[in-house]
Amino acid sequence: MLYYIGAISLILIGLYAVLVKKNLLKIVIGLAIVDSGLNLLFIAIGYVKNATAPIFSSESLTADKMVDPVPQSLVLTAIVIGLAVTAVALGLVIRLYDHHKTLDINKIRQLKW
Amino acid sequence: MEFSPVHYIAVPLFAAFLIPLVGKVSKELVKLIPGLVLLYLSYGSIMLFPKGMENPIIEIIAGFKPPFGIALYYGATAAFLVTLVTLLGFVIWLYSYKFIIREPIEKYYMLFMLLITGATGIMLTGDIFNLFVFLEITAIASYSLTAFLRDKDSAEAAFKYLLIGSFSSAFFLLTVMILYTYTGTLNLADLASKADMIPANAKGFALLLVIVGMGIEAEIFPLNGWAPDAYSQAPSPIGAVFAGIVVKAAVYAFIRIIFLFFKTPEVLHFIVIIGLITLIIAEMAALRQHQIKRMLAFSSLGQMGLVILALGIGTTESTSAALFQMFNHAVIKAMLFFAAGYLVFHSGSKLIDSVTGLGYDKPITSFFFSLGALAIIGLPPFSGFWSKLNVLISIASEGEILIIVLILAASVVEAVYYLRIIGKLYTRKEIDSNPRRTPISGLLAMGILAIVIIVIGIYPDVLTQWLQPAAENLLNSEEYIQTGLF
Amino acid sequence: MDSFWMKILGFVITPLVAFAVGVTYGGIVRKITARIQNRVGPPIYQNLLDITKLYSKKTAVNHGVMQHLGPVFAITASVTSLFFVPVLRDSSFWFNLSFDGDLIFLLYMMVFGSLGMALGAGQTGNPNSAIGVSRGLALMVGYEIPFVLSLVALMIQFQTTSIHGLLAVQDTFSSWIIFQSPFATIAGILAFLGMMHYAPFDVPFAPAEVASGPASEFGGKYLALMMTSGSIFTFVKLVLFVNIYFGGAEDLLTLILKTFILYMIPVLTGIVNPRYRTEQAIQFFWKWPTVFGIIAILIVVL
Amino acid sequence: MVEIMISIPVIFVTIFVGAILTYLIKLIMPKVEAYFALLVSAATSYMAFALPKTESIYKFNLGSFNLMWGNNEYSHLFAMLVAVLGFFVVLYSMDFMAGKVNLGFYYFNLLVSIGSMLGIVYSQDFLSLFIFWEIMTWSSFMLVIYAQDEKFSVGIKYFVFSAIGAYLLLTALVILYTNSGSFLLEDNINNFIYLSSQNQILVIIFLIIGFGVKAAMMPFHVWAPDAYKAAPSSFTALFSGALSKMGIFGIGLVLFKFAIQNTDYFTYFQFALAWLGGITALLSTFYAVFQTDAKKLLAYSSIGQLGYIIVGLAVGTPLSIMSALLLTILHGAFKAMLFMSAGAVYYRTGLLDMNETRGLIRKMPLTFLTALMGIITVAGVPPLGGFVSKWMLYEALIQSNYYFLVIIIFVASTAAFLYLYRFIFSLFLGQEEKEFENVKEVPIKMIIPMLLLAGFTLAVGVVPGFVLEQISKAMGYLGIQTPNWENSVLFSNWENSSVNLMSVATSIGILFVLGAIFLTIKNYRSTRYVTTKDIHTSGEVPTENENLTFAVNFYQPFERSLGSVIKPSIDRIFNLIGKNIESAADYLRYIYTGNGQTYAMYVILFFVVLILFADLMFGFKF
Amino acid sequence: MEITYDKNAQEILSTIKSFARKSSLWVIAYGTGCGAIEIPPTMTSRYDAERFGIRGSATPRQADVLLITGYLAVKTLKRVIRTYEQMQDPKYVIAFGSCTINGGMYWDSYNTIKLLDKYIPVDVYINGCMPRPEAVIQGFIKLQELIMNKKAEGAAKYKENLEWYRENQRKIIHNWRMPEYNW
Repeated sequence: MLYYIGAISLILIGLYAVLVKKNLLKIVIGLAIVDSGLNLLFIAIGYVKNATAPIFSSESLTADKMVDPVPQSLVLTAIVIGLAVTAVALGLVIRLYDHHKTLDINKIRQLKW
Repeated sequence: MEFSPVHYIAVPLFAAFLIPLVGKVSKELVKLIPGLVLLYLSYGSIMLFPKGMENPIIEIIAGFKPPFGIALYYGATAAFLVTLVTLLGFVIWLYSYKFIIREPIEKYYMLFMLLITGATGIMLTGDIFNLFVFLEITAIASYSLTAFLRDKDSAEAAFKYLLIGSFSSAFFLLTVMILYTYTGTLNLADLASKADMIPANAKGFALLLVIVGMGIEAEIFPLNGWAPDAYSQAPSPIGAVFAGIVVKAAVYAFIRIIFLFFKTPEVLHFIVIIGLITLIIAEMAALRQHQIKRMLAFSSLGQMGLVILALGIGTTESTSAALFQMFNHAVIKAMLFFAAGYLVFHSGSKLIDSVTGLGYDKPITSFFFSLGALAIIGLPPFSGFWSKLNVLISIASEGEILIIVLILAASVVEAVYYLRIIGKLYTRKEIDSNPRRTPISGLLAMGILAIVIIVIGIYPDVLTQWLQPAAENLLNSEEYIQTGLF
Repeated sequence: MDSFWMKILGFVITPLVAFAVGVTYGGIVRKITARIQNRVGPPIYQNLLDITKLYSKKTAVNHGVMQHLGPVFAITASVTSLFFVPVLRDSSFWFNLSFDGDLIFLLYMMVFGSLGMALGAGQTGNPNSAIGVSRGLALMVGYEIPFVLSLVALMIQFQTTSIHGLLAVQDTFSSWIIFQSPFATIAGILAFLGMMHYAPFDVPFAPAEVASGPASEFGGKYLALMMTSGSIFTFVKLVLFVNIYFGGAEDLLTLILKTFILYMIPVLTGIVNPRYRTEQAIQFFWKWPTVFGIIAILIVVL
Repeated sequence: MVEIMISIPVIFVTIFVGAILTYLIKLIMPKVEAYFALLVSAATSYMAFALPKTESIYKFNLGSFNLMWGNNEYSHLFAMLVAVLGFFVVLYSMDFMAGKVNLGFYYFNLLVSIGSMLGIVYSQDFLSLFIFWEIMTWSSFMLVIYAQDEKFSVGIKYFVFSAIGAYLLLTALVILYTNSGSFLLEDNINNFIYLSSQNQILVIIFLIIGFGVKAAMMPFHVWAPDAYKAAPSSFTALFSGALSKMGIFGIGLVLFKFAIQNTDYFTYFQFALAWLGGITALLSTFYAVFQTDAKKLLAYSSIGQLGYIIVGLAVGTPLSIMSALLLTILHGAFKAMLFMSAGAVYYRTGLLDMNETRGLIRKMPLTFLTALMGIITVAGVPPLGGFVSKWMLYEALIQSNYYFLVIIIFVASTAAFLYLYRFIFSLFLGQEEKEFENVKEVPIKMIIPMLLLAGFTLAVGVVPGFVLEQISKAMGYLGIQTPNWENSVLFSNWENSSVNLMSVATSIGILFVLGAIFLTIKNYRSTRYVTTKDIHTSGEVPTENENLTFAVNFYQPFERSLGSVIKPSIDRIFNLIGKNIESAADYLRYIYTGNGQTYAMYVILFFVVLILFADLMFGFKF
Repeated sequence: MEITYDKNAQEILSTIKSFARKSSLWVIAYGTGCGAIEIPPTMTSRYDAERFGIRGSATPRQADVLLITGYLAVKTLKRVIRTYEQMQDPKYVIAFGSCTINGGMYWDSYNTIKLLDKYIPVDVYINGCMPRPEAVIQGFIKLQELIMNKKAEGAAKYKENLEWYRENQRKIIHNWRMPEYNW
């Protein structure tokens, strides 16, 4: 349960950053936090108490002693994707800073209406 | 080698990785590779198309049978859309061939190939997590392509797109989580068969998540704030890609999921209304745009609203009409973006006012733009008319006269802003004749689309015969589950 | 064969009689006017003298073919109208071509001449002519409303659109329409004031303002022809009104009596009145005459 | 051999392919395209004439709909109008348009619009009717914007109104389709009664408005004056003469094939439509009186005449319908004549402003003759054709229950004299100016169509039988009993009311000739032509540049007496609506603030709203 | 083609014509001078010129008689000539008051004419400064007599001696800008 609470609070913190902070970098960080929260949540879903990693490292391990492997593998993918997105985002932030000389999202509003 | 649906994903993906390497050797080759790939895929599509129309082809990857393995589901709907994507992709490549002259070309084509991979992947995959992955591939490629021009505005547009796109992926990931938690499976068919296992409130929550998550990609109001920016700031062929390929894939995925899991009258009703709102607001917003491509973007939103609306009606006729509309929108909007790209290029400004008088200086490009505009308004004898007619008939058979009236009111608005541009094009004005001409590849691309528009406009039966099976496939979840699970 | 020649004779004599009556009326009007103004006045045959003189004058100039044809239009219209009005009831001799004395046809036929005149006046290039035409046409829209209201009321009431029908109705009920449908008659008579162009409705020709308006470039034989046509036309209008509202006439004497009395209405009104401005004249017709006409129709309908 | 070849698809192939070829020929061999267009239109017109009236039916499937083309008496009537006018307009265009830019474009659209009009009348199903309708709309739109004299907003106005009409039409068609499962006219007519009463009314209203927009019915007429003015005069002749008649074609069809089936409300439809037509006629006549542009004046006149036609159709007695159809044909002829003569003046002087043009009668006598016969026909003065239709209309109206409508129509037709005189006076009469000294009569190719049409109006006025025969057949198709008619005698329903046109014409003719001979013999040798400067000006000798024409504010007293009745308020209402929609759109735009964060906020808000109202929308609770 | 009539018939015809002309004199009054004030009393109830068929007319095209009522300024003369020339044959001129005969009280004015007959042919002079309505009517009756006796040939005189008249006219009107005379 704690995991869930932790994950969800992470998501909310990230959301707060994204929605309220004006600095582009902080928004990107917020996105990353949301991502982490989501990943954590997913892991938490697959978690089985007192289980080990889903690797057949010894004979005694059975499937019910392991955590669910699917979420873990999915999260792995999700992390990679999140990383890619963050990288693109940071690249864009750099370019925006080059052009606008500011990181304030309220000032980067050329395209509107 | 027998063509199989896997090639749709594998070949462009492979090409995408090949391109940077080839780029070290020859730029020309870089330009040619996507064309060859898309030509191959188009050829394959045409070969595979009749088969897919008859029976869904299930392609299993890595040897595990569904529901455990990852499967590709090449049903009638997917066949229809994938064929559209590949053919349109080829035309877009043709157009890009001379249009994209700015470095780095290899990155452009790499991302373009990735986009194709993602889009076909979304349409073909039978696995919800793969769907997520392909969505992300598409999204990341789109972000990057939006920013391709490296100027102030494109970066801004890309950032907005990214910001909202991240929400989309987050919401969709949550959906996947919920579905997985209660069913323990990721295969769509399997999921659908086990949908009863999900408690009602969780299912409802998943529905909301899907609506928001996929709605962002499907550009429903009010989740489409990113779209006008991205459409208008991306290079014109990419605008065409967005309008013709990306959003089609997203809408397909959206509707597929809705139909599989949440097909209740209330949900369909909601989709109809949200589609209608999207349509009306987008058309109204388009009315007062000053930039040609931004206007096209809003128009695109409106058209997708119409598609979503028609899908929401949920009958075979409406679905086939929606698919028809998707097809037309893809073709016509691609042509409009193509023509707009060169109009902007020739006039040197994105503003609508600056195209004044170009109709005489650049007659062919302007002609294609006008043709596209008339077609998208829904004038016979162009293809846009038939799909609109079919949509209206399908709505009328449900007895919703008011919706028809509202759609047509929006169409009047649409007519106004398109005609405004046509009028500007053909207003006589002394302009310095621009020695630059629209290159032959661009004209060829537009010409192909124009021929498609006119041929289907005069003889729509070319297309309509395929719509019925495609629509039935999309509607029939039972069949999907059965064939998807063997 | 006999009847054919009689018909031809009728064709010839009718216009002559109409002309004679019209001209004499004109003279009488001048005399009466003079007497009312405490003058001696010209002889009764003065108008005839005027017309003779005008015919004897040279006509040195024209401004083009339409000016030349304008008077022809006028005389054609007035004589044709005359042919289609039943001058005397139940008389084959005076019957002429008035197969039914169709009212709608007559309404349009009567315009033919004005149109020709207006065209002729237009070609002279005299601004006064154009102003006169403009005023005349505007005035026509004015008086047409009560007139048509009145006619429509009668047509609906008696289920006929021909003068013969109206005459027959007056025969069967043996009372004139003025007694059967007084409001329609009032509207009609008020419209008649405008139609005769006597003061206060003589705006198109106002000599002091627009130099006799449309006719200001017409002299000599053109004017003579126009005056001839005018005299005939006066007669046509009078006969028409007598037929419609006052039961027609069976012999010439009655006809002359009735038409004369009818004629005195606009004349006497004219003598004691100044001239309206054009818009006042138009608005006059759109007030009480129209109201009377509408009342007439309402009475019929309800 | 030839008879076998003439079928409807052949006609369409001829004209549409001919249109494309014309365009291509222009690109390859300029100056030949006009002749080629003439050839195409001549061939089409010939085939339209020779087309068998009943048995030429062509069925096919398109887009999973059954479609049918065929000819019948009613179609044939309108097809004749289109064929004749189309050919004349092409002939007229040859010289009128010579030397203009983009001729290929012009002829292409001209031929396409002729073809689409034929398509409309030959369509035996609603879908192909609608398709041809839209083709007609855009091809005429192209010609409206072709000249570029006016602002483009004129074109947009035209198109928007057309689009509104077309979409209402489409809505109605779609409703009909869902009822009968077919687009065929016949099926729809037969199945109409199965439609719910509410839908029946809706369908009829939509159809009538849809068709009425093209027929410039109030209050949807506002596009017409501007569009008629903006289009080249040669096309305006077709526009007003034939294209607007397609609306009449449709309204006739709707009224007597569909609306008549709804027995409960048919009389209301008739009543509403008749009054609409009457008001259209009256108001547009008043507007026409105060126009200064010749083409706009004719445009308003056109609207008014279409109002008469609508009245005639709506009143629905055999006589009124016959008059309406006769007026339809005649209006095609005389409005084409008038627009062509206005075009001829424009061709020679480059002017259409009636405050500027004057005194062209001696320079362009044949054009003047055409215009004169045109205005006499419009005015309804015997012995020309207009009288026939007017007479029948009035007889019909008086005999029906529309007492006050008669008055309105009468007043409108009287007021029509005002603008007609203004038209002919300002263009042809009045002072002859020095600036028009070198003006010549227009070329023969422009004269021929005008004079032929003028001859037609005269023929209709004297022996209308040859047209009435065709019309009564068409009425037979509509299922309306034909009133009495004879070759040159008109009958009304009331006893002994008739007009013998032949004797009228004879009388007028003889008297006119006699009068003319009298005056000419008496005057001809002694009279000398003098310039229009030689007029009575209180002894003053006018200088050469002195403006002696009274043209500006021609009907000022009339305007004063009308007061504020005639302000074109409908225009303003539509402008207001348009402006408000635009500004609403402008405000709506501000939803897209341009701030990424706001968009993100929208996403979250939308989600929250969904959660909050999930119960309401999807029927579940958390 | 000349149509020849019987002489008697011609005689009768011309007598009728003369009678008609004489009894229907339409006057265009050129109210140049003070004499114009005498026209209204002549026309109205007290003297009633209409009983002789004398009537005002609005335009020269319709008029028979040109009435020059008083002194003529040079400036006005031009208009008078123009008006006279626009009148249709047969036409007559009645000159009114002494001013038209010898300049009257304006005899040494620099810009009035002294003798009207030098410029347009006058048929009847009515003298007096100014002539009373009785005199005016007398003048008209004189004119009628002249017409009846076919002696009122002013117009013919003008036609014959046009050059002489023109010369006189030109002499006094400096900015001569007149269209040709239409016969």
